[in-house]
Formats: sequence, C-alpha cells, structure tokens
Amino acid sequence: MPEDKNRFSPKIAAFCCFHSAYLAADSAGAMRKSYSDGVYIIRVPCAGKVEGLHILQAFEKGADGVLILACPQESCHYISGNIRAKKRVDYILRFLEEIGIEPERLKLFNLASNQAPRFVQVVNEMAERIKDLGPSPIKAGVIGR
Amino acid sequence: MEKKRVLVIGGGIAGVTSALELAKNGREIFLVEREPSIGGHAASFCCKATDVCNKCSVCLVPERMKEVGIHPQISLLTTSEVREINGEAGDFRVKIVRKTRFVDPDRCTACGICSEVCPVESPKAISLPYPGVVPPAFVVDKDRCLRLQGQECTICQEKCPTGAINFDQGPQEIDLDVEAIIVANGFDVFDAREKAPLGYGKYPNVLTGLDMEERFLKEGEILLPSNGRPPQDVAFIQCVGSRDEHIGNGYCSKICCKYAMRFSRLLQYQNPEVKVTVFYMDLQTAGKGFGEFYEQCKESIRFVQGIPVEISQVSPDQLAVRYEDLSQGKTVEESHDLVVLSVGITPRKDARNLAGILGVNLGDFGFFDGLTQIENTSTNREGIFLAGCCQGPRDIPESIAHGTLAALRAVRTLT
Amino acid sequence: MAEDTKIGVFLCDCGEVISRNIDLSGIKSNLEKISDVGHVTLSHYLCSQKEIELMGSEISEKGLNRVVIGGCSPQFCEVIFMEAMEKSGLNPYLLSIANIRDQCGWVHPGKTRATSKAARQIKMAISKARFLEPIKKETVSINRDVLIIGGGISGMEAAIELSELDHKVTLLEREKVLGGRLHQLYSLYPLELTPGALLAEKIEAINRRANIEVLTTAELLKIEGHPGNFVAKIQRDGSPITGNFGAIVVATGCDTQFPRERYGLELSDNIITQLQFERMLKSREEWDKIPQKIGFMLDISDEYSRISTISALRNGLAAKRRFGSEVYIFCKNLKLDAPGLEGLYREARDEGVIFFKFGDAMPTIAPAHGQINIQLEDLYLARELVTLSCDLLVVDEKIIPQRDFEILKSILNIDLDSNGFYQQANVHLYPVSSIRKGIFSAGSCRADLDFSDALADGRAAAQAVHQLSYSGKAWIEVQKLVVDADKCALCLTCIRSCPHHAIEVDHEKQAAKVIDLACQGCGICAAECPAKAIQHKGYTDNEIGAQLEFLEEAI
Amino acid sequence: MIIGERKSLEEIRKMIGGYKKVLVAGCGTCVTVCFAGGEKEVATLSSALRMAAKKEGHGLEISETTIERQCDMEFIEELREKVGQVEAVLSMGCGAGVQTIAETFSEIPVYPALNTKFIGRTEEQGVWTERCAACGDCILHVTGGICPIARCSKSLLNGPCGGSKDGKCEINPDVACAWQLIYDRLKALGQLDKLEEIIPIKDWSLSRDGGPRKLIREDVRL
Repeated sequence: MPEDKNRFSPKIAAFCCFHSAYLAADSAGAMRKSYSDGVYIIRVPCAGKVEGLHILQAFEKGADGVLILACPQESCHYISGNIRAKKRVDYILRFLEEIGIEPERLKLFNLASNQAPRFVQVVNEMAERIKDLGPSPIKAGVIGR
Repeated sequence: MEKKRVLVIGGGIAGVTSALELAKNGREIFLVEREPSIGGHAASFCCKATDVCNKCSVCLVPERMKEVGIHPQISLLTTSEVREINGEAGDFRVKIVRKTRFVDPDRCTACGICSEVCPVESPKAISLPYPGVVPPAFVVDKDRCLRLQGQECTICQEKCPTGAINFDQGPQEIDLDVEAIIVANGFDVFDAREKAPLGYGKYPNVLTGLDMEERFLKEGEILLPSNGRPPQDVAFIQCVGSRDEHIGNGYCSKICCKYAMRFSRLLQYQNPEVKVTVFYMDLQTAGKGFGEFYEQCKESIRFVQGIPVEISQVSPDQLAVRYEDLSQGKTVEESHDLVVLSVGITPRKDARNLAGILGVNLGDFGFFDGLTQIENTSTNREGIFLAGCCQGPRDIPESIAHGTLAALRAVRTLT
Repeated sequence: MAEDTKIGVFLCDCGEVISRNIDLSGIKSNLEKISDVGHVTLSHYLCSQKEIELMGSEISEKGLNRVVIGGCSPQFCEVIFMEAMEKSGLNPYLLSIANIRDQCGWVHPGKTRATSKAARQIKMAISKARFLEPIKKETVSINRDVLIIGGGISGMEAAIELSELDHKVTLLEREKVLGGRLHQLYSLYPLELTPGALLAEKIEAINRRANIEVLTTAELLKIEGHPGNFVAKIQRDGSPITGNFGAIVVATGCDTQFPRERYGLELSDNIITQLQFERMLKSREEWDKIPQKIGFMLDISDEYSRISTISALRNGLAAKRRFGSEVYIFCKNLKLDAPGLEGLYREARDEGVIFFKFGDAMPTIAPAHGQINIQLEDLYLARELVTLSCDLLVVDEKIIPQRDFEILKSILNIDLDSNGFYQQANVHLYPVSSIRKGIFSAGSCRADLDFSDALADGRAAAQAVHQLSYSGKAWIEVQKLVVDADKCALCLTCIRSCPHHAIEVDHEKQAAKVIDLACQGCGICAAECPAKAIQHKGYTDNEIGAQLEFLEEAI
Repeated sequence: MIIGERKSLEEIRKMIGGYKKVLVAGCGTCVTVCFAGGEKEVATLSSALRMAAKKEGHGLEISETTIERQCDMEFIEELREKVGQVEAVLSMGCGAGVQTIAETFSEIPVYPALNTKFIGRTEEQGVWTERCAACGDCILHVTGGICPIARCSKSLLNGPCGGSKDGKCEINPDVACAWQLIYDRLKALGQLDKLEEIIPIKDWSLSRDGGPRKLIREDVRL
C-alpha cells in the first residue's frame, strides 16, 4: 500500500546520550541534513539511564518506534552505560514479543558525537522501517493521521 | 590578585588543551589562531568507530573546542598572528596583528542566510566550515568571495540580520603583556603532489588520508570521486612523506599506520565486501589496546610489505599500483579502484619565521626544538614552551598529553 | 510538585533563523493559554546581554519558578541561562530547554510540519519543567596531599612534579630503595644518561624537597574514606602508619615474562632475555666469552611492543661497538614511532647491524653445540630460506601484570583491564584515570610504555591530580541522585552497578548513599534500582514520562 | 532470601483475562532484591499488560502499588482501599505474599505473577542459587556448612552417589556436586573425620512431609 506508506508519519522516541547522539543530532542540524520530523529526541545523560520501563512507557503512550542511541562500545563516558543499555534493550525485546509488538520497532545504535551523517542515516532508516510496518499495534484504532 | 596571563599560539588540539588546562588553573589565556576558527587539523578528522570505538580520539577535539569557546578566561583571537615578542619570562610584550575576519563571531548567530544569498555556487563563498566550529560563526572564503576579488557584491552584508558582516575593517594591532608563551603552531600535512608518480591531484581516485577524513566527516561515507559509487578494492599506501630520507623526512609520522588500519576497518564495516590492501614498511602497532585491534585487522586486511612507487590510471575508475613484491622478488602491478596515500606530518612552512620571532631553536627536520629529549616542552628561551606537533609528530592523545605538560610547565614558571 | 508552578517560557528566534520555518508567534499565543505558564516572550536574540538581563527581571518580577527555553541546543545555551537564573535568585536547575533550532527548524523543511514539531517539543519541555526540582551546589574540601604507590620512574616523576606544584607527597616503595626497574637497565633511550645517573638525579631531587616523604619497605594495607579525603593505612617495616590523602597515584610498574610456549624452548646460557643482556652489558665481569654473533629476536612474545625494538637497536649497537660482534635483528615490524628511532635504526644499519624480516611463518630456533641455529623465510629476500647461527640469542619478553595487582586493586576498589593491568576505562578518554575519582595510574602498571612514555605518564598523572585538588576544594552538585531510604531494600544493585564505585551503604539509614564528589552523574544506578528508590534529578521517571506525552496526541 | 521469577506474560494474561480492573501489587522485600516483584517490575509488568490488552482491543485498568512486605498483615492492610476498587489482584510477591493477600481479602480473587523458586542467595548480580530447603532440621554443622539437602540433587546424607564426575553433578553438569564441595571444605578445615560419622536417617516429619508447619513462640506472642 504505497499510498498508506506516504500518509503514515511515524512517531519515534529517540533517547539520545548527551555525550554522543544528542550532539550528533545538533551537528546534523548545523549541516542542515534533514531527517524524519517524527523523531523526537529525549536527552539522557547516558544511554545507561534509559530503563526498560521508559521504553515500554514510550510504546504505551503511542510511540511507533523507540530508538536508544548510545556511545560506541568501549567509549561510554561512564564505562558501562552503553553495555547496560544494550542488555536492557535485549530484555525489553523479549517483552515486546510477548506483547505482540514487532521487534523492529525498538533499536539500539552506537554512534559518536561527531557522526552526524550516521545519526541521520540511522533515524531515517528507522523511520522507513516503521513506515513499512505501519502504526504501532498498540495504537489500535488510530491509523496514521 | 591579578590573574597571570599566558599566550597560546595555535588553536589546534594541543594549544586548545594547554589553554584549557591553564584556564582551569585560574590563568587568563589569549589563544591566537591564524585561521578564522580553532581546532586545527584534528577538527576536520572523522570518527572511525564502527559499532565499537576504535580509539581514534577524534571525538575529544570538538568537546574541548567547545569548552574553549565558552570559557570565560580564554580570549580567542582568530585570524591573528604574532608579529613581535619582546621582554623575558614573566614579562613578555607581544604584538599581534589581527586581520579582519569579515564575520564578527560575537554577532554571527550562524543562521546561514549569508550563505543562502551568496551568488557564488558550489561551494559558497561564505559558509560554516563544519558543524561545531568554534567560534560558531560563518567564514568567508577569500579566494571565492566576489567582493574580495574586487567585484561589487555586498549581498551577504546587506542581508545579515545581526549586522555581523563587515568587509571594510582593516587589520588591527593588539599589544599584550603576558608572563609565559606556549607555542602550539601545529604541522602541515605532507603535500602528496611532491610524490608525482603517485598521481595525487592527477587521478581523481587517488586521495590522501586527510581527504578521507574530511569527506567522511561531512558525508559519513566514501564514494569514488570518479563515479560516485562505493569503492570495492582499496589500497592504502603508507609512509608517503614519512621515513623518507630522500626528501629530508627521516622520521616516522606515528599516526598513519593507525589511521589507515582504522579507516580500513571502517570501510569494511560499512561494506563487508570491500577489499583492502595496506602497503607498508613497518606496521606501528604499539599502544595500549591497539594490539587487539591489529589482530582483528589481520583477519580482514591484506598487508603487503613494500611501498609502491608508481600509480597509473588504466581506466577512469581503475588505478594500477606498481610495487616491488619483496616476497616474490619482482615488480608487480595490481589494480585498485581507490588508492589512499597515508600522508604524514611535516613541520609547518612558517615554523622558521615564527621561531625567528620567538627566538627559539628549530631542531631536526624543522620541528621546534625541545630543550632536552625528555624536557621537550621547554625551549632554549625561558618562559616559552612547546606543545603538540610543532615539536614533532604526535597523535591526538599524545598532543593532549603534551599540551597538558606544557601547561604544567608554564604553571610552574608562573608560581 | 510541592509549590504551584509558574513557568516562564522564553522563545528565541536566534536572529531570524528559527522563525523562518517555525511560526513562533503562533506557538507563543497557544502557550499563553496554558494555565501554569505565567509568562511567554518571543525574543530576537535571547542570549544577548540585554535579553538575558530582561529574562532575569521577568523571573523576579513575575515570580517565575520554572524556566523553559525554546531555542538552540542546550550544549550552547544551557550554561548562559543557568547563570542568568542564578543571578535572579532562582535555582539554575529549574530550567528545561526545547531544542527547536538544531533539532527542528534546521532539519525539517516545511513550515507546517516544523511548527507542529516545535510546538510539541516546547510542550515536552514544559511538561518536564513541572517536575523539575532544585539541586543545591556546595563546596567540599579536598585534601591536597597525595599518595603515590611505587617508586619507579613514573612514581618518582609524579612525586617531583606534584611537589613542585606545592602538593605534599608520600611516596610508597615496597623495596628498600627507590628506582624500580632503573636498577636493572643498561641504558635509557632516548637519554645518553645511564639509568644509575638518572636515578641518582631523581633521588637527589626528591631528597631536596621537604614536601616529599619517602616510605620504603612499605605497603598499602587499606584505604578508607572517599575521593578527596582518603585515609590510608600503611605498613612500614612492620609498623602501621595512617595518612590522609586527597588523591592516590598507582605506579607500581610491571613484570616481564619469557613466553616459553611461544618460543617452544627454555632460556639458557646463550638464550637470554633483554633484561639479562642489559645486566651483562652493565657489568663486564659476567662475560666468560665475548659473543661473536648476537641475534635479537623480536615480535615473538607479542607484536605490539616498542620497548623491544628500542632495546634491540640500542643493545645491538652497544654490542657492536663494544665487542665488534656481528649483530642480527630478526623481526616482523620495527616499532619506530617515537622521536629519533628512525635515526637510531639508520645508525644501526650504517654500523652494520643486519636486519631480517619474517612474516607469518615463525623462525625456527634450534640450539645445538653451544650455537643457536636460526632459520627463517626472509621477506626482503623473496622469502628465501635463510639459515644463520649465533653464539647468543636475546629474546623479547612479554610485559605482564604483577602478581599483587589483584590485591592492590581490591584495596583501592578499582578495576583491571582484560589483560590484568590498571586503567580499565577507555584509554583515550581517560588516559591516567581509574574508575574511581581521585585514584590514578601511571607508567607500565597500566600499559606497555617505553621510558619516555613512562616518564610522561608520571607527569600526566601529576597534572590530573593537580587539576582535581589544586584549590583544596571542589564545587559539587549535592544529591543530584537522591536515594529514598524508605524504598531502598539494600539489594546492593546500585553499589554493584555504579561504574565509578560512588555508592556505599549508609548503615545509619539502612539505605544506599551516593557519594556526591565521586558521583559523575550517569544515572545508571537509578535505572538499575529494582525498588525505584533512586531518582536522578533532571531525569526522574516523572520528567522522562512527562516528555513522552508528546506521543499521546494524535498527529 | 526467597527467590522468585516472573511468569510469562501469556500465563499472567490468561489468569486475569476477564477482568477490566486489576491491582498489581509488588513486595518490597525478597522479590525486590531478586528483580522479580519490586516497584520497577510492577510498573514494567503493568505497562506490558495494558499494552497487550489494548492491542487486542480490551480495556484494562491497572493500579500499581508496592508494599514493604506482603507476608505481614499490617502492610497488607495498606492495600485495602485499592483492592476495593478492582476486580482482581495480581500479586508479585512470593507464594506467602499471594496467600496473605488472599486470606485478608476473601472477597476478591488473587493471582500469582511469580513462580516462587527457592531459598537462596545472590551469587553475583543477576545470578541466584539455592542454598536451603527449609527441612526443619539443620545439619550444616556436620557437612562443613554446605547443605546436602538443598544442594545435592538427590539430597543424599552420607556421601556422593556414584554419578559425581569431575566435581560435577550427574543430573546437571553445570551444578557442583555438593558432596565434593563438602569433602573439599572439610578437608580445608581439617575436619575430614566428620565424614566418618554416619548421619542418621533424617526426621522428615520436621520438613514438608509432616504437613504444613507452624511455629509458635509464646514469649513473643502478645
């Protein structure tokens, strides 16, 4: 349904580490590299601050997708935050499966503060993936705009 | 109590580090930078992380630049150069000439209107050099700006909402009294054109390591200049301009093996199919944690001992690399679609001039001379210190460490 | 939300940048309708001095108790606005920023869509602001005295630097004398000075300084207290000493080991290590017979050590000059990435040292009749099989952690890296830091460093210590991470998961307690706590939840 | 401590399938520490249940609460008001907690969200192992402080079975043979002679075999 695909504008909650992805997003801005406007950035001090619960809450409140953007492995400013984030995402993925939410709707990526192009690529790919999947199954009844 | 004042010459990573360390120690810093923005070479480098950090340290640079940009004790003097120094340690009198920057960084909000209205196309004559530039202000390309080329064009000046652009201001002279001076004048990247047989500047698909850095930072990928397609078979040629006595550069540049390997892994991360060959003399693999990385590299990179002497273009998208295969004992020619020349670090061309102004010595190969081999931040002139690549090749962490040490030495003379 | 919130919303146009594709006046009039929004302004250029002053007076006049900014990224403006708030008597942490420039206006073309996103971003910031709580800042004292563990070159250098920066230093050495590895070495590249002469120089410098106390035959037994104020229990010659220190530098050096399994043979009279060779070079008496042919084998123990290249070049040249021996150096890659090494290599070649390079095929080393026969495929010679024999083969050793690293690690409550060395954190982010604030490591106890690097490392650690403690105090955020003692089940999860070991048990309250000075504010503990007993101010569950409300309105 | 583990979402959903209003009750003691039923797990499970219901078009209203201990009446009382507003209670406490709630509020169905696994300890963050079988007649003093009832797969009292191999249990090679551990420990303590003593047949009536147990302390009783 290509028409639907164009019509549906996914809402994505992107938890961004303030040491990396948040700054990469700012740089993307400075470079005027445009990306999907359904991406809402939530600043966190470290990806390790994002709880599984926050991810579930995002879906519950209606997110079509959730992104956790952490520093590259081995370069977390707090040593283990990105590792903790990864483990929690894995745990929540199993939960999503039990609930019946497609696992593609939750992704963790590692990127550094000076990787603005990668930020744009990652969020756009996510937006495309979600467009293909359609609106979150949790938002039953609410289709597109 | 009056704050002790220190002049730092050069806003690359070493100078930036010295300035920050001194500022944190309560000093007042004047950071003189010849370009319109600080950061030096390292600011145009790219992150080499895949999913895993490859410890290139490049991300440390914007972080520190930003700190300098907002630090209340650091005064930035961009487009400025030191002309004269008198006095002695504890009481230097410095004359600085500040050329017009055209865009006043205190007023520019980096809105980009000037660039939009600029009639010069691709690239524009006024632009933001890269995101996160410090000061965060647009920069005029003097060679492209119509106005500066003598034509009547003031569009950007008229449209600037904050009145930040001014073409009419002349250079200013600034006199400073400082107690110590840190020289962090940086380096020049070896000009690969000097190695004419390697075809740099002649064949589009021959790039330097620096080109790779700049392209990757902006685009997040490397495409073949000849056809815009992703490369499939890449060769890195090491020691271009380093370890080469014929051209007077009888030293190892320290950084090239590591960046070549990191780039190789990055290219293969983005496209696991891409073949990478590294032509080398001796691989420099020392450094905490680098061994493990090198072991990974061995799995996916072809390392060939021997440095190619000639590159030719066999078709618009194919290059022939000719080298002496020591393992076979004969000359071999093989084809690649992208050749990267791992250019190294050379002393700045104006190092001699600055050394003259400062009254400090230049040493081997034209780098600034440290007082002794282990006191290499001190110079023959008391109160003047060296930091970073102006003293010899260093990678980013080493430049930071050296900049820190220079600051430490300066603090000691000040107390 | 104890008090009634009165939010001031300050929208910035950043010149004319933001309003170009965001309808700021439209947003403004919508915001004015929100009941707890007490003030909305739209300013041309909010971070200008004039506007900041205006903001200050609005805060005091209207009694605003939360500030929301709609403008550029907090990475640029947060500090400025926090300062302004502080000046007008409002806690600077009651600030919430909607990044509508960098993360909206600049990246989403099309005014309708950008405006709707920006409006939502600002609402997110307002929702968050309602839950913000003040954070107090306080100064705490930091002891300027420093404990250095290990009296080798890195430790001594750190001690001298710190002493000159006016820190009182206690230098702990487990042996009877200072110097560590300097006692074993024959030469110190790049110095012409002998290790003995350098040691004498350093010891003299240490003795000259009244503020360095040297404790030999001493070891650390226990560390109590917190960063900035450690209490160390030291044992010296069997008697206990207690000292107070603000920071600790670990510089205990390393051990070396001949990897017999890599070589497939044992050390013997004519197969010796670099260290043994250096000892022989130092004392002429030990030579029974002058070796005519000496081989140096590199890159067998591992391929990443610059020290073995330096030693082979220096010692090879020394042997050549002193005995006129034939010298061979066998290697894969010479590590020449340090000042002057290329020159040293050239010198060695000029003086007749012969280099052989092997590839992945290991050379075979066969001792026979007092000779060592070496066979390898030489890469310079078209992989031709080269056979040579030497009287003496000097082999490279592996740098290994000392056996007691594990013990000291537990005493200091820090971590080791995967190879068992100190300094486990990312080496480029934190070169001499440990996971704990106030504890640093320097020299070969943390990495395979050559002499110059070990010396530089000592200085770097000194600078890091100085940076932390020079003023004798630190400004810290108090209770940014708050533990609710009623909820805390003392499950120890936070204590185990804190990457900086900044949490301990408060036995009085029977709850976890965050050490504010040691805390670096990552919030991992808050995210791990199964009882939800820890909240991270600025990122509490309520604050994060409030921001997720943007999802609730249908687009 | 009691170690518990959350049941699968599917199983829990089946239990509470017909209800529109459910109270999810956590316990702040053992199951908080073992990440099964503390405040965070309550919030996480509740969110998942709401979503799963919403996805299928059911309305499900959940109230969440976590009390200090579900095995004490006084704390349970704190639930009373909330219980009055729901159709069912989903307890994230251990079996004792679930039953205490059920006994207190006889008019409302109470369901277990956890499987209560064993009495054990935290071996490392995220790893818990069994240590005690609550047999009611402790013999740790003769077995070097290692319990053969809880830790030997066969609960043997006088030495290992024939299946112990390389110090591991034949039932599960990931588990250490308890008798190997006992031997090693006694050897280290110099108490190998204790192995000479035959441990008499155990009085299992003190354990579960004697039926539900009850403990009364008259001095403590009010």
